[in-house]
Amino acid sequence: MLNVAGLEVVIRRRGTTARVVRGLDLSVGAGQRVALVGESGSGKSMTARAIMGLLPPTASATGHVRFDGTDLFEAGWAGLRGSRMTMVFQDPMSALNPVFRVEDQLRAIARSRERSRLAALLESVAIRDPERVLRSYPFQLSGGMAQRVLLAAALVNEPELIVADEPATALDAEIQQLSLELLARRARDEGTAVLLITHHLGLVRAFAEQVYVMREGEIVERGPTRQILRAPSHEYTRSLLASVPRLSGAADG
Amino acid sequence: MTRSGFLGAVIVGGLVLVAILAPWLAPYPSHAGAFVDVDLAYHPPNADHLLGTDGVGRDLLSRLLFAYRTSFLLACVVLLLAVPIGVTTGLAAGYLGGWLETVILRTTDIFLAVPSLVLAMAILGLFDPSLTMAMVAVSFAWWPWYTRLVYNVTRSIRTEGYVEAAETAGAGPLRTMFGEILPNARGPILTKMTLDAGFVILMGAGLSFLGLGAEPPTPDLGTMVAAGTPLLPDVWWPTVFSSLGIVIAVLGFNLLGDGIRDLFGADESC
Amino acid sequence: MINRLVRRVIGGVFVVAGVSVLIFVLARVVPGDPARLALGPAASPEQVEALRERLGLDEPVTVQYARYARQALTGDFGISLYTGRAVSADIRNTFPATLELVLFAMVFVGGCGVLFGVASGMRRNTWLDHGLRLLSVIAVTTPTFVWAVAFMLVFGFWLELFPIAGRLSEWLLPPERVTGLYVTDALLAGQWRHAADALHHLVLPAVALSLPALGQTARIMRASMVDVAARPYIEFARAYAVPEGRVAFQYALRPASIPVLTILGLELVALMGNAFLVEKVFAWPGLARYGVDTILYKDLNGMMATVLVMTLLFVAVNAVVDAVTVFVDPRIRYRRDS
Amino acid sequence: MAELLAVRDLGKRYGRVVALDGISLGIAEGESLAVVGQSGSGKTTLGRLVVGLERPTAGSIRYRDGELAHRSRTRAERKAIQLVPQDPLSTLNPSRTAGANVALPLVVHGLPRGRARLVELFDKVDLAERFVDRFPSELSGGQRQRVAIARALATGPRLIVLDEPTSALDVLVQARVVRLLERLRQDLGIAYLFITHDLALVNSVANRVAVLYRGRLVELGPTDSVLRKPQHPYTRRLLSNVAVVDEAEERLKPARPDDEAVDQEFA
Repeated sequence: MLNVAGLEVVIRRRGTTARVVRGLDLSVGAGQRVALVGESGSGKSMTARAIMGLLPPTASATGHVRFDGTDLFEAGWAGLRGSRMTMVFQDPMSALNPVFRVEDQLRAIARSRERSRLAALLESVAIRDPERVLRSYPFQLSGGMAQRVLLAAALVNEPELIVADEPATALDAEIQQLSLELLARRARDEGTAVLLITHHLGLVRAFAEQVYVMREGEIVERGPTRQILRAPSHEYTRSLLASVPRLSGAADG
Repeated sequence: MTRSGFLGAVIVGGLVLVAILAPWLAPYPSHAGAFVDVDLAYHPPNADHLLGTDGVGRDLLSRLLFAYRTSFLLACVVLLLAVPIGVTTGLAAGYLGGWLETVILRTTDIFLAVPSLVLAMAILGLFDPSLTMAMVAVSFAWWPWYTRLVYNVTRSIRTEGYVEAAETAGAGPLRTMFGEILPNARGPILTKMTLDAGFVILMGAGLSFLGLGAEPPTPDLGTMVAAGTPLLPDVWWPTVFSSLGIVIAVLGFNLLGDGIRDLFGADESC
Repeated sequence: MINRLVRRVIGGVFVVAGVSVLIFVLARVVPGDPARLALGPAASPEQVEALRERLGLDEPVTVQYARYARQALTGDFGISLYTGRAVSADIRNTFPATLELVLFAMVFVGGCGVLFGVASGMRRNTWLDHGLRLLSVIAVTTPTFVWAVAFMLVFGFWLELFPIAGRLSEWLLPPERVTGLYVTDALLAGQWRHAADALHHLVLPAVALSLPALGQTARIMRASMVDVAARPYIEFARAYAVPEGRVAFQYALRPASIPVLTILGLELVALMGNAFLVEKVFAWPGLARYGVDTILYKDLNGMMATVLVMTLLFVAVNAVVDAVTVFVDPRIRYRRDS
Repeated sequence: MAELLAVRDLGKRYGRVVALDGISLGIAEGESLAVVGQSGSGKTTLGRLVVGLERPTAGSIRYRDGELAHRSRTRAERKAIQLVPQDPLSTLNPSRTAGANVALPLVVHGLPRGRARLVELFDKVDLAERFVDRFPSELSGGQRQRVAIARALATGPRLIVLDEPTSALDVLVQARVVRLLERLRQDLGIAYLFITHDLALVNSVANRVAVLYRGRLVELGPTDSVLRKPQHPYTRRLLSNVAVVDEAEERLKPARPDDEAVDQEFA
């Protein structure tokens, strides 16, 4: 579904250029759950943006991003972005426009605008009173509710690929897990490809089949999640795993 | 700094130099005072008098150079009076809160509801207009703007981790206000001061345009515009050049202020 | 919502009362002897004494203020030393002219200021943006009276496109008074020629008056558009292929206009201050020019009333702006009072 | 173990909102007590009351023999209880150097504040002397938190309130800061009140855990037993939501509650 080959992203700032993504290869098949994991500054967010064609004006990308066989850097994202490929944003509160009702914001992006469909969609992301949420402004929702609305926005046009950029990082673990469960269900039931961008190895374990470990713009390790968490081959992955706080065992990590 | 900010700095720096060096730069330094030569009255710009002469034969260029002294003096004194008052009341209202906050903010509400120009005019009208009185009057109308600015900054800083850490470490209110909060408000304050230097000059010109500013024969930009207006359009040079004199100065401070704002990354609110 | 309304009304009353105290203290207490001040040094002690008695200056200040406030509430601001008439009559005669001027100028400020700011913010770093920013900064930094004088010279004397003084040509009689605004009254009376003539007179002073606030509005609108453009919800709209036009004029404009609304009240105050200069230049028979004259003439009753009426206008306009803000920003509408 | 700080029936209201309701707990000398809960549980409020940034509306806070709840603190008491704030971006005054930030409590309390003393404090948190003259903007998140810890150590405190000191840091940096904190506690015998939302973290930072839920204390006990045998359903739910990285941990987690229960929480 998604195939990234030799992706390079450079950022120009005050005369200097920084290569934040260096020759990245990655692919996500239909129905697959893939995670791209890395620390802050590893270039994982820029990768997500390059895939979605949402790089800031100071950044530029080369290489290939193919969606369903089409090279997006050549053909562009028209007709794809927002409908066949969508994105779940990091912070639900700032991604929703503060002065418009949820219903208006969902209608603006949805191909089908029937209210009953929107309500059903909200119910599918575990919102129990969709009518109230549709009538609400974002600031009237809890962070958890707003996160579900973002998920609903990502699902409304029944996309074939969802890129989730650190969903609900600022929120409690519970809503984080719920978001991932809903995305996983979508992948299983509808064959949607999901790419999760995260810094949290625990979430990777809970969600992904395949994982790519990223460090300073490069993929240092890739493979099936279980294998990489159980027997990491790269030094960096090992030290990451060793640093994760554990519920049991030695306190020093 | 941005290109326009740099241009502003050059203009302001140049004008400050001009004001300081006026006695040496002016072709006819004595024309800055009560000089009269009726034969020279209303000469258009010529080789002897680059900007022409006014109604009593004084060289306009010389008077313009000296007028900047008046303007800068006004701006300096007003800011020196208004900023400390505004900063202190703003810090107190924003940090200490309680009834003090209510009293200070409601007082500024009252001042801000009356146009500063009108407030200054009213005061000047009651006393005999003079440059000194104009400084006091404008300052009287000006301080609440700094109260508001510093209040808003203080409110947004007071819950920052380092302020609370200072409080926990045992810093008293004075140290916290002036040592921890104020240094972090210097960007917006400096920006506003630079912009305001221009606007004070603007208001001073407005006051003297109405005859409420510096008393003759002190050279003053607003007075010079006012003196020229009735003779328009035939005698155009006194009005045009003194107006340009005002515009250049205010523009310089404005560009510089915008440059300083960019430098500190402050927002447009000041 | 209701709470907010009540708080606003109380706030407005408080501001008017506060200004009345401030101006009363300035006018009656600070100068020492207002009667001597009004009559000048040439007046005899008997004349001064007579005026003191007429103004009730021998009583304690609090009593004086109480009487002044009581009378002001009934619309009685005393006698103007400048015109010799009741101040209330002077205000009735002059206020509509100023109101017409200020309202017209505010239309320019709101319309053109917002338009220029949006255009600038959307076409960031193009020649259009640079041009509009330069115009805005010149509009802000040029004194209002210089604008007034320049317009008079260029459009009045040289191009002879617009009249340069007064509200109506001399050969026309003012329309029958309904609102006091000539353009409106003439339209109400069906006097098209009068309306056009009044409008013709209004253009130069109103534009001159509006320019500084217009430039400021354009600058803040631009900054606000730029700020909003960087918000995640704009990126969100783009990520979901919302059409660009809709992003700009709906998604961005509405939140971006909120900061402009919040400073509109303060700009109105500055604008009323500048009216004192513009009316003087264009011989506009309004309250602001009356205010200048009363101040120059040391007419305390006239001066105090002028300031109070302008404060009332400020409070009224602010209430309107507030209502608009509430409409634009739902966060205010639904915020629980804490 | 001698009790250093004792909190009894502590309550805090903001208007009609109850942030804390009848909390009682104690911290012994040199002990690390973790306070865990979701946002809105009252854990940050508890920290603010303990360091004295706010006064409680009910109950008592005893430090050694002094009752702190309703009076201004003495100099000695101020020196004894210090704070490390949460956000590395705002934890230090951006317009002062790292050294000046650390020197502030020394200045306030009239303690020796020469270069040597600053270097000594920086050394305690594994920062070289050159960092003394750096501005916060020139430091990484982890370095800023170290400076904040050095500042908290300056007065020789007996108790430090750590308000999510690592939640904004990457895991590698977090692990280093956690090791540093643990070493300092061993070496200096300081007690911690460690506020966090991350149950997985408490195992490496605390002897005992207090679980707060909507302003109430729902569970309090040794770390090991709270993690292995959680008594309160809320603790079990928190535990079930920890995303772990290996099977041994997974076995520790109780079963997740169904979506219905989750919904109630977030409605």
